[in-house]
Amino acid sequence: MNSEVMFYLLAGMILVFSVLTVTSRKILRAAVYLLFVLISTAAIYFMLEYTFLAAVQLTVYAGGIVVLIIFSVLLTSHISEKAIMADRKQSLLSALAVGAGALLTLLTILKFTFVPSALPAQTSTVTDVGNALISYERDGFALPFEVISILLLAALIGAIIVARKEKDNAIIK
Amino acid sequence: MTGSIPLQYFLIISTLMFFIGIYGFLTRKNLITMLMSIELILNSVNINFVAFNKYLYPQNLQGHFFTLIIIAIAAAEAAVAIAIIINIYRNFRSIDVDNVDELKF
Amino acid sequence: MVDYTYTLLIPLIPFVFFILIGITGHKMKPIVSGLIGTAGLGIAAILSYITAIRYFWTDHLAETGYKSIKAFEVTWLHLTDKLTINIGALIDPISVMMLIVITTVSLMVHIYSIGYMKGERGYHRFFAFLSLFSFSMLGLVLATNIFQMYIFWELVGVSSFLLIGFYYEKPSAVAASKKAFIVTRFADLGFLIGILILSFNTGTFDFQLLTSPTGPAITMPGGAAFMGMSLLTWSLIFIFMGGAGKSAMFPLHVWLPDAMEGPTPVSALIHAATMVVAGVYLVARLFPVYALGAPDALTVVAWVGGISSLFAAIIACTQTDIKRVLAYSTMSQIGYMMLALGVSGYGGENGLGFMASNFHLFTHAMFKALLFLGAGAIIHAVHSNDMKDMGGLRKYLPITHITFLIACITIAGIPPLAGFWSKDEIMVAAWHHNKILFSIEYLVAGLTAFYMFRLYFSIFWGKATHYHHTPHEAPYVMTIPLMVLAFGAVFAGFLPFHALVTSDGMPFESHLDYSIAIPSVLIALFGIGLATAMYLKSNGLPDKLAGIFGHTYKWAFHKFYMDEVYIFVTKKIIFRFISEPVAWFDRHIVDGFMNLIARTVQNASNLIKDLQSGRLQQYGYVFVTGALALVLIFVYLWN
Amino acid sequence: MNILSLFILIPLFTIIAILFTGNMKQTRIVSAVGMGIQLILAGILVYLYLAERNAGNTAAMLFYYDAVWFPTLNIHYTIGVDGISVAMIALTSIVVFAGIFASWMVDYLYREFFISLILLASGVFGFFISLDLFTMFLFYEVAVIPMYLLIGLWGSGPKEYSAMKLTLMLMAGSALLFVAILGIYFYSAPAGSHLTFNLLEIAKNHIPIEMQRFLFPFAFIGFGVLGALFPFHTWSPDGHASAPTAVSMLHAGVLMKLGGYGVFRVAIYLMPEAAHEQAWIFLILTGISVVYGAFGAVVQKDLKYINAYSSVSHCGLVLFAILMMNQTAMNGAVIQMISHGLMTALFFALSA
Repeated sequence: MNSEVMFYLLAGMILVFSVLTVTSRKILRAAVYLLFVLISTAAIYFMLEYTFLAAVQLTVYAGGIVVLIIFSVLLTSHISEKAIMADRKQSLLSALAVGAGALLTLLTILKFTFVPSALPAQTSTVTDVGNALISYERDGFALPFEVISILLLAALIGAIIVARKEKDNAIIK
Repeated sequence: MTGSIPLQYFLIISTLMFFIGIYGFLTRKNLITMLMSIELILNSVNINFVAFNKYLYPQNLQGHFFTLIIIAIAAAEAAVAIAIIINIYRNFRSIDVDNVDELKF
Repeated sequence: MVDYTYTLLIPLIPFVFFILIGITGHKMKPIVSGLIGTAGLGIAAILSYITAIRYFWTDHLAETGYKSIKAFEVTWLHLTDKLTINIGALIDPISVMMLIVITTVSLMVHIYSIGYMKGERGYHRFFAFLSLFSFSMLGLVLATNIFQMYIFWELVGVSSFLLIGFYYEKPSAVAASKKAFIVTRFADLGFLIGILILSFNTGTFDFQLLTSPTGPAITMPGGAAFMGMSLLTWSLIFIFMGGAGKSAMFPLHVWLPDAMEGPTPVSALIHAATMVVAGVYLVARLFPVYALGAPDALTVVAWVGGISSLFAAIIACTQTDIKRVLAYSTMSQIGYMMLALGVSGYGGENGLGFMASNFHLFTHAMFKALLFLGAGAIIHAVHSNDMKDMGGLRKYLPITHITFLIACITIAGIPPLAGFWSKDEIMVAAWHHNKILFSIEYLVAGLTAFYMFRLYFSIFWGKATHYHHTPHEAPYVMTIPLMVLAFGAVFAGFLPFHALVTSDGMPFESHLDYSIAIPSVLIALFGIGLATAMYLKSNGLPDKLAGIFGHTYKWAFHKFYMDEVYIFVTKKIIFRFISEPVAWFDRHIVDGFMNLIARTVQNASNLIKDLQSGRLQQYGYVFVTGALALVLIFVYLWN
Repeated sequence: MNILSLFILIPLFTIIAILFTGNMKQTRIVSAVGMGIQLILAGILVYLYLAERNAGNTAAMLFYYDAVWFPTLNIHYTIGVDGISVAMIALTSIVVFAGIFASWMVDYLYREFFISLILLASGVFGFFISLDLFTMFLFYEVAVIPMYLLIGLWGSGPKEYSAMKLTLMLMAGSALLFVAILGIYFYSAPAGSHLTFNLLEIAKNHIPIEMQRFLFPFAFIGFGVLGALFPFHTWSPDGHASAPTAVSMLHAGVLMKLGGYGVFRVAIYLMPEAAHEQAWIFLILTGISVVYGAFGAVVQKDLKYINAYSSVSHCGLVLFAILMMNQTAMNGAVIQMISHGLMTALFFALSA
């Protein structure tokens, strides 16, 4: 009972703040709403007993990315600046398409009967996660781990190169 | 802890969040807010993965790790995207997506 | 069989010299290139004389009739087992005679040119071209088959083109050479068609096979193929068209007067003695086929010859440019030769016309070359082509005067000079065949005497015009050829042609027919007398006469407006009504259609390029709706 | 080493050598030497060919060599020559050699110019020696593509327009050709056996007549575009007029012969029955080409246009002769190709 209330609360928060994120005319505020959405998601992960994931969600997503976004907002626009919204026609068309899509997906989801598994759940303690990440046996994720680390490295270098102030503007006109 | 909440509920939330994100992507003119919409989309996908993992295949952690990796990718993507946005801002003095239409023919 | 392989050298030597002078000529002193060219022709001439002497006299071929001998032959192009094109040298009476004519005249012209061309730019070029021309002409007469003849025929055309256009800085020379080339080339189209019809039906190009009375050409099935004439007749008429083009027969003669833009020695060589008689040679070469296979074609030849001779003689009476007078006179004389061939039969006495034609060709080469070279000497002295600028030159140019007079008498047909004998034979042949043609020839004989002496008196008599500097006799290098040719013009008539060059190789006896010879001489004398009366001293007679003839005179003076007719047909009709529409069609319809396709594609892509607007959100929108549509289709509607 | 492969290798080595040249003079000399060697090689080839034939070797193709380079689709590098190819190779090497000298004075991007020119030449050589349809087509494209650069960069007048037009039309021709080649490939062998691109083998296994009827127009028109077949000739006047001298020479002298050669080697040789049936259509078109080109040439004011139209006329004659499908006409076509190649090249060299 408790958990259901909790879930409805979180779900409500996620939906409301999502809508606010995409509709708020003040960008900084939108970023804060996004933060709330992400924290609520983390809460859902806690509910599902994936504690490590929830922690990552909080630190990387809520902590890292949102801060990054807020910084960039501050760098590129004034706080008081109001975002220009799309014109009525575009909004309407997008809402229509999105509504139809949502309807279609929801219909599909509700029509399908999922059979919950009765198997005992694998624990996901930090130890488990750590072991799985460096294991290359079945249920091991060493390769994706390596790949993602290279990706991160590449993104790091890429971000630096792209954002660097060009001394000579020969390449990027 | 999940008690009697059916899987569908999670899916409904994630679906709605996903489409809200898409709506934002389609209507926001500011590149940063578009980026935020994308984060919403990614997040909704994460919820899906986690919920499926929990309900349908609790015996292993595939969905869990997928989510983990997606978060990592999202971080990388955000970093690069913001770098690009800042660069665009430098060149165009604007991050309005309508002004950045060099992509055409 | 007697070995004549060395005759191959006769054309080859000029060819080698052509390449030698052409490539290295600009490095040597001009005179050296002239001497080398002359030496080459000298060797060729000596070889030709040896050949002639051997063929006609020392090898005793006469007993069985002069057979044609293939001195040399190789397969040049092996197209299929049935169709091969050969190259070789054919020795028979007419080719030997032509060798003599060509090498003699060419040698004289070479010697003459050493003096005449002195100081000209492109001296070595001139001699290179002369050698090329001699090579082509010799190759033409030695051809063993009609295709080889065609090849050399075109080479002759090319070298003639080069020589007429020798002064290529003069627009008139360029125009003249172009005209000569195009007109003769057009005629050669007929020649080619004729060759194709003939060889397609007979399966051979070879002259010996074609002209053999039992060969495939003559025995080719007759019967009406087209417009009531057999295939053979048509092919021979087409071949004659080529001959008529080269020989400047009416109506393909328009290039010859203009061709006088070339240097005078060239006119003497090409447009008097050698190239222009190629048409006669061609008909003579195929004569058995004409005579035995297609008498209708021969009639065409006779009439074209007759009309041309009259036509040209009338025009010649009105022209004032001395070279043009000579050019029309050449045309007229070649008309005689054609006519003689046309009225001839085959074999023995019947072949009188054939013999006469070749005889006249021979003598005409001598005296016409002489006339042209003499004209060259006069032009050299006076620096003008126009009769009006001349007069009283006999005092200044004694040698030229004498030789020119000899040539005039010869061409007028006064015995015992060469022209009389050959012309008389033609008259006799014409008399036996067709009285109308015969009377035309009588008229032409009178006209010839008249215009030649008009020319002679206008140049050498009458009042002396005031010259810028005193005209002086040409150097010996130029007068010696005149004297040699004058010697030929006087004595060539005594050659026993009826014993040497006959239609079937068998010698026959010919007699002087006084009933024909005397009137013709009288007519010639009348012509001379008239010319003397009109032109010996300048008086008002010529103008009065011109007034009497009125329009006829005007028409003749304008050459019967033949050039204008040609221009009208080509420019106003063919160009305007065929070529220009075709060109327009190509640029606007065919090309326009391609451009239309291009423009349509471009417009279509302009229409759809908005899809590629560069707007991220539009792409996103399309992406989302597209994905939704796909989901809808594949998940809900497919089954 | 097969002598024929040298005809592709020497241009390639020349191109590599040009890359290392320092100045214009060296580039010219390297190109001239390379193509000079090619010319000598062509002379040797003619000699060897005649020697072989005189020795009584009556094989359809001499100097035959075969190697697989793409086994999945059975694409071979098959080369060999008969008399026609030898004649064409000799013609090409003469024209290319002369073309190098005709472009002696090119100074704008000279290295690239000579590389493109020689690349074009290597494509032409490759085309003439190939006996594998696919390889042949490959070389054909290698020959066509540098053309665009050569006209578009070093041409004169409306060069971009001409280059684009030429390339688009030839590419359209190639598209048709590709359909034909694929069609031939799929019917190259009886059902169940291994499909092949080899010309000689395809000729042995007859393509079904229904397919021939369908494919013959594709093959004929595909090559006919290059052979200036009416009404697909309109790239020719503009292209020739805009191209630099050497390229006009090569194009009119050699590349247009590719059309005639291709029609003979692919369309007529592989699909004789359809050729007999449909010859009349193309005889009409080529007949129009001949007369039409000649009349079109008469009123042109530009020397290069005159020559281009006369090329249309002459190439029409070649195609016409090939369509006659007999030995004599074929000989005539080959001789006409050679004479037209030499004289047009000379004409373009002079009118530049």
